[in-house]
Amino acid sequence: MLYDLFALFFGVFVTVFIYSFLWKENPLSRAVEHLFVGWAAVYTLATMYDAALSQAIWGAERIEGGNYIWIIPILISFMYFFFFSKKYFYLYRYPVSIVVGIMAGMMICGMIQSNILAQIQSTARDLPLVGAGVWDYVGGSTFIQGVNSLIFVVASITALTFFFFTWEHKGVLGISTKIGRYVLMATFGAAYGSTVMARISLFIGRLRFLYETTYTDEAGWLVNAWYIIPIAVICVIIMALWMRSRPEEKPAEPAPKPEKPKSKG
Amino acid sequence: MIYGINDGLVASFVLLIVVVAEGLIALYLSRTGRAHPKIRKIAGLEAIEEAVGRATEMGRPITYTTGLGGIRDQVYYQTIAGLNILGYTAELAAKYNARLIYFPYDPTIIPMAVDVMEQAYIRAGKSEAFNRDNIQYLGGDQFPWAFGVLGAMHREQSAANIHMGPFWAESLILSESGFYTGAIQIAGTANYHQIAFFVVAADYALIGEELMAAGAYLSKDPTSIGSLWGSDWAKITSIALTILAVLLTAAGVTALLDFFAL
Amino acid sequence: MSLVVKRYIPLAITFVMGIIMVIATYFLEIGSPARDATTLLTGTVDVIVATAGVIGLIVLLRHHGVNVSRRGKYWKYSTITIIGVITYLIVAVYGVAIQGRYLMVASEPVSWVYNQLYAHMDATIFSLLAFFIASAAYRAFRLRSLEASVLLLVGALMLLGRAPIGGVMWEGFPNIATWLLNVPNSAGMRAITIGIAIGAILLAIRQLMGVERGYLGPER
Amino acid sequence: MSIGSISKIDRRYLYILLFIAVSIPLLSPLKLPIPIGEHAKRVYDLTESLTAGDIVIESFDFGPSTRPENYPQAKGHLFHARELGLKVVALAFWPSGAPIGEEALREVYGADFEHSSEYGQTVVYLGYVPGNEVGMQTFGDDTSTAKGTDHWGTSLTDLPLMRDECRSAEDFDLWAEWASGTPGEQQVIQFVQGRHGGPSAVPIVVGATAVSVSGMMNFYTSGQIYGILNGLAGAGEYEFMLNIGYGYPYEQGPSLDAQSLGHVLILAFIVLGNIGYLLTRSKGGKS
Repeated sequence: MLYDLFALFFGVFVTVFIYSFLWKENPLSRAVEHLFVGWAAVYTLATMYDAALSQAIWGAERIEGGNYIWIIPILISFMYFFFFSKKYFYLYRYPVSIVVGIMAGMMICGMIQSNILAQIQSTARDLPLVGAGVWDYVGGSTFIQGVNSLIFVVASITALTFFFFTWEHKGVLGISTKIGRYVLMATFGAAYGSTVMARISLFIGRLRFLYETTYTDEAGWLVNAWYIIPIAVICVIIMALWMRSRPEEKPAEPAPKPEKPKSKG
Repeated sequence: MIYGINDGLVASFVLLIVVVAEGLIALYLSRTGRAHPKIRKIAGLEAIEEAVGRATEMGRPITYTTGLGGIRDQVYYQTIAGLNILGYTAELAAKYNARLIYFPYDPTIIPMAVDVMEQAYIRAGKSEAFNRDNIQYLGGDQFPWAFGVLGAMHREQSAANIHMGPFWAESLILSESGFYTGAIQIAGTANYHQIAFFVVAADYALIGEELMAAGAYLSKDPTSIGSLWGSDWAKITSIALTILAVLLTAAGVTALLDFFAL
Repeated sequence: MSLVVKRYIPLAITFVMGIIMVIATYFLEIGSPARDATTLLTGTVDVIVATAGVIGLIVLLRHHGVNVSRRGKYWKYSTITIIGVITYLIVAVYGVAIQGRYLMVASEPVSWVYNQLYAHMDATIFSLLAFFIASAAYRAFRLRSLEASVLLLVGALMLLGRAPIGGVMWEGFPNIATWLLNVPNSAGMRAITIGIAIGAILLAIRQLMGVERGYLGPER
Repeated sequence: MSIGSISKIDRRYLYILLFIAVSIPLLSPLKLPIPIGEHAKRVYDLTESLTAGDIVIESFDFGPSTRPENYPQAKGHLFHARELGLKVVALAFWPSGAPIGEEALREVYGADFEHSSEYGQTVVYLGYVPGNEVGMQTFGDDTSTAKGTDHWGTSLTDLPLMRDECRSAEDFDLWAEWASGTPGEQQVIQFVQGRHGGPSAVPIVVGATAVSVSGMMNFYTSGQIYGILNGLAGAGEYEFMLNIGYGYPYEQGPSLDAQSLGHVLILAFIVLGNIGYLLTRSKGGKS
């Protein structure tokens, strides 16, 4: 059908225009940006509308099934509209305070159980200094596992001392925070390195769309996505030349940034 | 149900009481002047004043974001921390007549942002300078929002980009592309899978708990500073529990682990 | 009176709600009617914030509408945003007309626009990261200080370990990458997790007591 | 172009180089071999160990933007579950995940599987379950209160699999979480597994975007997560194992080749940057 063809043209044009942003912020990438923001606002409204209705109205024990207690949260949510009134602006705080209270309660219980207690349990239970532990798949004899466990315990404790706020980082604590700082740098290096693959795979996904997508209509008329790429690229080039011919619109050259300030921390 | 507490939650309830007690006692001691805890310097927060000064000097705006922050999600506390730093930054911007543009992500925090910034401008005595148009909503979905912030940074040639709150994949999009506007970049998040990108790409990075402590650090009032002192006690407790548990397990005694599992 | 209504009552509501949730989690038995009531309470979160989506849309339309009427900077692009909002609203309302209940989910026209048009922009912006992760690595992975060198060394080892070609070069690389992920990375993440948990709990305490500056802070 | 300036190359040349390096293998594949990591192996082995009739939850918690990584993972595991005769309850806690889950089920179970005899007996699709982590908690406590109807509006009471067999987390034999953020695997751990007997009662396998893997490692070492498919490489490894076991098509070849070239190029950038940097510093020049 025709709108599948339109979707293909739209996909290729939008992809090329967004990538043109990598060269410079330009009218074409700006247009895509503004269109996308407009759609996103409606998309967010739609998902919040769905979530609210499927919670409060649809379903047997909800308003549809005669359980009218759900009208109360709906009325409370209308207090958000006081955002537009000068005099009663502060009334928006009531729905916010209910939600923040509920999330605070859930967060506190979740954090204590899964983010502190479970972590301490795991450090102790899964890292026996002697005997086979969960480290088997790292390979090596029991001794190696013991060493790994020791490194893990020392590393996690020293890294935690890095977060001390009110103690001078001197003496024993100074050494511990120094080690902790290196552990954290290793943590961030590993996190960074392990994500490079993910980012490239997303770009691969887009390139496979550009190179491999095809559209055939009933009459057997074939359109490959990469037929459309040159058209989009030409638009970008025309726009680039047009921008160069109107120098005054170019934003002022950014003043040289001062030498990277030494981190005083 | 053991001692009236749901299964598997006894130990965490005890730990909750300990952590909260440590926080409150330290807060009380510091508030009543019995103790004067001194906070170590957090470079990222000290750099905010420098960033606002630079923005004023260059006559270019500061862009501020609180990541994909909202109040209806589990990481709402990072949004609150980000909004608290926004209050501090807005006060400085008002004082130095610099333009501060804030990009809320989740629509639920638009009124909160207006509230926080308006109070900051009132505190700085510039209530008439506050303009609601500097709070620009960009749709509430991850990538349209990130691309909108990116476009605004490059069009306005921002002098400082500050990102404080929960971030996901867009952390590197904002901090790497933002670098090429020549801006000072200060960024902090407690989403541990994104801290690495801020450490690499931004000039200053707040790591995890430093974002949570920012409000207390910047307020400099003894009550909040006290609670940071309390958080150090809680960390010592966690370390002590960890060492104790590890040694007991190595010695074959499972009493502590059994209690944890209660 | 106004300070009570403006500040103390919202703070009290937050405090009460927080305590209810903590008590429910620890003391109310799963399945008991009181516990089910709190489960319903958590269910109200999505309903209470629902209208914020409308406010966001109004704020967006007002910002761009004013920009167009005043022929402000980039007003031509503001018209694109307004057109975008109107077109997607029409599709969403049309979707409800034929599908019934939902605006977004399971309504054929909206999910077509989402999957066929919206998704391209979403995926392309996300894929910009492939370029940024390369230029950031080039710009920031420098042997500036001992710390930066640790960051660089571990990052490079992970790169070699995770790429299929690394495993082919020397089968040690994937093992090193696995070790780096399981020992230093896990240890660091564990410390950060515990630190954040403590920081978050005490931030909530400060906020419930109205001591935390910023939103509902002490000044009001 | 003095030596020092190779540490200051304009980023746009790097972008063009990256574009070329990744495009070559996509146009003419190099067929590099791929090692099977133990994270992926554990997912495969745990799924194989389940017996016919066990209930597996397939949770599509990602959006179209991370589709290149999550979709092949989820489709492969769905195919595997069907081959083993497992009972599949699929759902999505992300609104944008609902249409993608439907598409994956149609590819594995047939174009209009919701009208087939299997539907309601061995496979059910609940579609979007609202409430994020709260929805997960409710779904784990009691599946019917989380959502009263399936993706097409039929009530759960008319579906025997949901009415009699899959009523709460106690009935789940495996939770396969296809995740790219929040709510995701850590919310399943906290709000479902944590509340219903821990890892032994509700084992979790995760197919995640490679970026979030480093963040979940401590949940992996503690056993709360049993196995992980790590991004595109994880999807490729799982497809490879399914290809040997069940003749499932192995499509990720060219993508993984492009991955390798991309990685090598970035390593070259880092080395280049440092050589330039060290030379300028040794000459006493401003870095």
